[in-house]
Amino acid sequence: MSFYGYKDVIEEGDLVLAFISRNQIKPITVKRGERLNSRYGHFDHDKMIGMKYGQQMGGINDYGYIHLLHPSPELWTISLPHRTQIVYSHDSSYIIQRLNVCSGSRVIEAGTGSASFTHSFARTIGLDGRLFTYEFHEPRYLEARRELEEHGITQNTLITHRDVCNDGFDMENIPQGFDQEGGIQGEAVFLDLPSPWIAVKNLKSVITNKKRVGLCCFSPCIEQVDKTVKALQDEGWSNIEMVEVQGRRWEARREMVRSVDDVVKRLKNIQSRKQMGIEGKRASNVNPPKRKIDEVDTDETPEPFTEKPLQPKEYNPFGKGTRVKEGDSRFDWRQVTKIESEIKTHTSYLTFAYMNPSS
Amino acid sequence: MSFYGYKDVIEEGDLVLAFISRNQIKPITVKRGERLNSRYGHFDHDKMIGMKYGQQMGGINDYGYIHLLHPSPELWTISLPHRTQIVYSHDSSYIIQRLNVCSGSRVIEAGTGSASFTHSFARTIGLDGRLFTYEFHEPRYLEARRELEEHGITQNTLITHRDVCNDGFDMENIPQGFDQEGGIQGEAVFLDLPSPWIAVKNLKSVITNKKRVGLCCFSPCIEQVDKTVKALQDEGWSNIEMVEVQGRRWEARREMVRSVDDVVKRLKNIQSRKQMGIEGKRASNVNPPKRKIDEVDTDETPEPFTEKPLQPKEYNPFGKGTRVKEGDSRFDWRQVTKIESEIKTHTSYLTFAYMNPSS
Amino acid sequence: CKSTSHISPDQHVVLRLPSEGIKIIELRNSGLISLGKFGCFEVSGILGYPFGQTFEIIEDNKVKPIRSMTDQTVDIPEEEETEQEINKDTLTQLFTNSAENNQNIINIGSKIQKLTSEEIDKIKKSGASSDAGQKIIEQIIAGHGGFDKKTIYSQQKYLKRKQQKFLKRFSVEYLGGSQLLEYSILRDLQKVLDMSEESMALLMTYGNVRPGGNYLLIDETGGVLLYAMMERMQGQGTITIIHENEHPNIIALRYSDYPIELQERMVKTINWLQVVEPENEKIIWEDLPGEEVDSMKSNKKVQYYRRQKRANDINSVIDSVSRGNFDALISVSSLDMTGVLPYLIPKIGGSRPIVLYNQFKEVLLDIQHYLSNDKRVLAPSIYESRVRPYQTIPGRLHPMMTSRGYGGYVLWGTKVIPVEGGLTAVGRG
Amino acid sequence: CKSTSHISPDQHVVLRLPSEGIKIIELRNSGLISLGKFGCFEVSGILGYPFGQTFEIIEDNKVKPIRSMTDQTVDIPEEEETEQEINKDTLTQLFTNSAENNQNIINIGSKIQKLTSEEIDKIKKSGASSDAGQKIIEQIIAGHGGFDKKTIYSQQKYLKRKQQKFLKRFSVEYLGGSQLLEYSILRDLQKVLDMSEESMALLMTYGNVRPGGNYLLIDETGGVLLYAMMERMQGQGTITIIHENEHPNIIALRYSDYPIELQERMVKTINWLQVVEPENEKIIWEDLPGEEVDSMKSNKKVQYYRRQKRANDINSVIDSVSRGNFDALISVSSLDMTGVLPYLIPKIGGSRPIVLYNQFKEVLLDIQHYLSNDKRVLAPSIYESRVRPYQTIPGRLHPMMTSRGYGGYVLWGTKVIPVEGGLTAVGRG
Repeated sequence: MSFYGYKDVIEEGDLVLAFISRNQIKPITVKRGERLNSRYGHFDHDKMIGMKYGQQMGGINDYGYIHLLHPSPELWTISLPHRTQIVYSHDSSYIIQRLNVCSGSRVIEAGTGSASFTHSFARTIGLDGRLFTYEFHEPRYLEARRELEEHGITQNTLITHRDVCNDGFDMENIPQGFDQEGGIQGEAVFLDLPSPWIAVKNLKSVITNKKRVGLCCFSPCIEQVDKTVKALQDEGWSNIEMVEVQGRRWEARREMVRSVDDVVKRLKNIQSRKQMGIEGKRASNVNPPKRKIDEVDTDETPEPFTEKPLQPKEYNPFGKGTRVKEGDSRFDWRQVTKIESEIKTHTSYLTFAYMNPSS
Repeated sequence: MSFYGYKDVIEEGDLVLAFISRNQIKPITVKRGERLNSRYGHFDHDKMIGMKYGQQMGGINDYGYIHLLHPSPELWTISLPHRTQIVYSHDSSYIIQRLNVCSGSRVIEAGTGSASFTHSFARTIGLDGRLFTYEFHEPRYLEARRELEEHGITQNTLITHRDVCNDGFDMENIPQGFDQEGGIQGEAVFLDLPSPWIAVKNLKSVITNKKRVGLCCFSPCIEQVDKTVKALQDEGWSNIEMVEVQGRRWEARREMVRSVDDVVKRLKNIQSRKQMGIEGKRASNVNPPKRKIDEVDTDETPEPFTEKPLQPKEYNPFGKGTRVKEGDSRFDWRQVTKIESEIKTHTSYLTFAYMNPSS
Repeated sequence: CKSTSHISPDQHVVLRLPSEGIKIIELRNSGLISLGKFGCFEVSGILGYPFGQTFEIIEDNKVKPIRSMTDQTVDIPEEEETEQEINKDTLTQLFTNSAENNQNIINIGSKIQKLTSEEIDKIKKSGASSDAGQKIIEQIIAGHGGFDKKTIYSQQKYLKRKQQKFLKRFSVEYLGGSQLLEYSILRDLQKVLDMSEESMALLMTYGNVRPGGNYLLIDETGGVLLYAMMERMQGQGTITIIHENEHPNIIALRYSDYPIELQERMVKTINWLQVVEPENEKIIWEDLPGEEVDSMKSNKKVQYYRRQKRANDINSVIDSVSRGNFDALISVSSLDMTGVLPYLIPKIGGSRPIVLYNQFKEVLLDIQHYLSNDKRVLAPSIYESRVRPYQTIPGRLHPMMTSRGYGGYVLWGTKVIPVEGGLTAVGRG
Repeated sequence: CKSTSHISPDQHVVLRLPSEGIKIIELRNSGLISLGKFGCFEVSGILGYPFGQTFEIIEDNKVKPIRSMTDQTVDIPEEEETEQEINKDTLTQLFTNSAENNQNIINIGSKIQKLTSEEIDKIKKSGASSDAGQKIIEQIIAGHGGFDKKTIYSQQKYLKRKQQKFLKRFSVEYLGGSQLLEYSILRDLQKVLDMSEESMALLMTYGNVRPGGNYLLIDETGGVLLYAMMERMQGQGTITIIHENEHPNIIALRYSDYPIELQERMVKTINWLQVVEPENEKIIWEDLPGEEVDSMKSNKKVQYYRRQKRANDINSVIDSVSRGNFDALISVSSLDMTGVLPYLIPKIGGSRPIVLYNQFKEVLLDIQHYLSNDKRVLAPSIYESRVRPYQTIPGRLHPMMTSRGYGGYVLWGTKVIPVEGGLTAVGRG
């Protein structure tokens, strides 16, 4: 198992994302003798070993099932318990594309946060690339470092505990294989910090002078953008542009086709039932009403009758009052899309800028 | 004809919106002897008189047609030549609803601008309401005043040439029937001004103290919002909230259903034509190639042949190379929606606030 | 008539609670109103104040007026102000200190909240007044070691949660169409077919709703749209509702407080059977000779007049729909419009709007395709309107992070009268 | 290999023009490149500069490097600066003066623009250098009575129009996937099926595109997506393209400047007939004995080897697709996927992504419904991503007023291997 590529068969020690439902993906490290317990069933790790990634696995006593998924940065992001705000795939995919991050890229990220974007960067740059990620907050740094190690994301990724605003990005001893000509030489920079306008002042010494460098600052408030843009201008960055990414998810649903002809039939049915009711009433009434008007008088609900057989069967074209399952073949349906129930209306503003090598 | 209500039959002097196409609605005042000329036909006003609003009308010599529409604020907005930025229906409808503008409301608007929103307000408040609209720019004021008079929007609407930022909203002589207890007593305020934060300081004397007053400022830039919010707080407005309205228009279209079976048939057809070509070639060639491989050799395009009959008919499942009309019944289609070709990604920020009567 | 300006008895009003929940209640001249955990108050204490007023419950079910749910600069004696003016300012300051920071957030939860529930109870008891809630929040913030290290997002959520729990504040609003819709959305979004305020607004604007209009309406929102239209029209004009059951579901009118006469004058109802088979459904009625009526016994006479009115009402609405020439067709319905429109398009006057709401764009797509073969509806298009609210704190402006997914779509076209036999378009590609 | 850092000969590059148009050209060591009305320049003048560099055409087809299209603070001698540094600052100032004002706009048009075209010609001739354009703009602004009374919106448009007309500037960019897509969008949006940069990005991220992957691809963008994937992978891994014509349309590769060997190693092509009927379509081939080949005449021998290679290539891609286990299915296609997927789902490895792009949400809706009956694709959903660019001038921030309507949608699901006979879900309502 690796975030750098797929394998087919699950072995002991592998990370498996147990897909329970759309909103519940549980990361587990497969270990003999252990068991995954959930209210959707119980699953022995022993049985997972030797199964294929992607396979559906039944629970103990044929109770419930899960799918055994191979980790990917995107599935991992969904599975994450939200320790902090996450850079979601709509944003991260666009940032990667726009900064032209690809195999072999040298990337600077601060802060690491949940390390969700870190995974995505590491996957994209591959083993030829290098990712320098900084995290100020110690518990989060430790958590992220442990996670990156567990996930085998150490060959191309170096995590550092550092406040880049105060202490900059420079490192005295860059581990072997990570430096380029003794330096970081970043080609792409991603700043998810409360005050990126301070951090940008510290970038000069860690970005490459060999090619154009792209940068993205990720800030929730518009006033942060304002300060960042000014700082970037002062520092000589160009082509500054802020954008928002608006991401939405839609699901396929079915909506019942309710025809007006059925409505009319139903109203007629009610009318005729009522009339039969009235006739029943007449039969058991010494003073039957004289006028035709009564037959369609709907102001009063008809009294309950004991002679049930007089009531014809209720016409029920849309399953009214009963619980109809979506797509029930006794009804007509129209295909529709329904938006997710909670929309992410705002993640952050993305401010992009570029630094040309001084020639 | 009136913006306050519908009439059915067109008379001389009436305003008619000649609907030529979705993007071209031409307002005309019907006058005997005149003619509407367009590249979609020529239309005599004489013929319009006595026709019903909504009728389709053929052009001279049966060339082209138009629809004779009754004016409404929304159709008028579409027909407007864009002298200035317009408050579109997505925004105006929301503002009216949120400020609870209704029959009888007393509304203050500054500036009048294209008077498009003015029409909408006047329609909504009806003859029991009163609209005080201010325009700073003299040519635009004169244009709007002429238009309001032509449209008969004078019974409930008073337009004033005034810079409300410098000179406030107060009027010495409010025309009879427009004042309430000698004052303007606005219940709803709409400010579409470059510096609303100045104008809000002048509102106190013209809004009612009898009930809660709603206000909306319409500003394109976020920094204007910032200043406005601060000014509103200083002036004692509460429940301040800024929103954006994102409006979209969609059209129904059809997209061809292209099946992979047809693709396969087509490839087979190409193959067989090529084979026949090769056989034709063989027949006219002393040195036919020996190996089967050549039969599917597609590296070279086959030479043109003079013996046309050897070429079987080309299989053309998707009308490739021909111009297929959307919905052509010889093909399968799927219904789809297509977004308008130019989206209004931003109109303005809407800042709402409320002033409670000081008790 | 009902008041639109001041809190008055015998009228329904909206109570807005700190939880962002809202309630609709009918006020009387007196009596206690309970806000559940937020406390109780005596109605008479809020009467006469203007709509929009915020109150705080103090001792003995009394209320005092305050400036707003989060602000306390008005109506408070000078000396108290410094201490009281905490909420909004504290909030803003805290936001500033936290600097939209997700840097220092640890696993914040109940464990780092230093106040125990006993302490909270103690404070509650010690403070005789409503300020207890406010004070508790302050102390919680003070005692919450990691508070200024939380992200703005979690701070917001945290404070809201705390406010909801402790503040005994509420405001009283006029029950307009928007408020009734908001109430319905919070109660059961599906009952109003996912319709947002902006979509309802668009419906009414494209439907050219105004005083004096005569509208044909299908309303499956339980009358919420009807209510909003009546607000706009203020008694002038008519709305004819077509319904599919025995009785129309216009339950929202129970909140309207309009006099019955006004309701009867404005709102007409007709069911689909009456629309589809008007002649069959008309009621055969002949007035009896005056002397015969005069000679009736009292209860028979009442019955006679009741039947007479009913017959007249039904026949008159059937006649009115048969005549047609309505000023708009407005529909918020889950019925299949391709079956509905053939009956209703002829009922709409020339150049008047046809506006159809649906929760799903795909349904309107079907309708637009259907209409493209019907020359009686000009230029139908599908419109979407989405309002995006911001956190409106100067210096901390950003769109709200999440919202519920709903809103719906509106199809708008114009009823026209095509030339028989058709005309040929030219030069239109 | 091609340079990703510096402007180099024998490589395709993007020229970005002040009109916001872009051009793709292949550079040689020398030669003139014409920008039409913007002028001509000699290639050698731009070689060796880093990608991203902006130039201005000066006299004699020479260029000088400048800081950016709208900025002139770098590369200009001190004394010139004051005069030169007008564009951006003037712009900003003008915006400030105009105060987002639509107050004072009259019918601005050519009539209030005081410079005649003769005057413009005169200035053009008087100024020997490229500053002519800049100066003309200044004078037009100065001479434009109503300029600071125009709305910010029309000012922007006005200045852009003027800039486009007069400035002789351009920048040279590396031709990445985004640039090629942008170029294609500007040329013919329909040719890339309305696909936006953000949708393409989402496709590649959800498709888990990375160096070393082996992907199955349907690409009706003329190879633009293929190009972007190859950029990401930098020669590592394979992409197998299924195409529907005799030859795949991967015209975009003509811009790629990758060595033929790399292209052949990475990109495999197979047509639908070969996918659907692999055994029929395999080429019967047996190598001839060595001596027989040796004895062939030269042209026969070439032909023999060509055929051998062709047979091997075709058979090998057919075998590879038959084996399957691809790392993703990525599709940007107008083909009906309900017919496509039965052939391709079995070719994808367990737990690998299936990502399908379409211009229309309705098409993906059909696919999602179709997949809901196929247990081999887990949790397919439809995703939409829309980027909203802002006018990024501090103090004048707002989203751009209009944009073209396009972008498309992405369906993302995961290939799984269901238990034969099926399992029963529990507790999932």
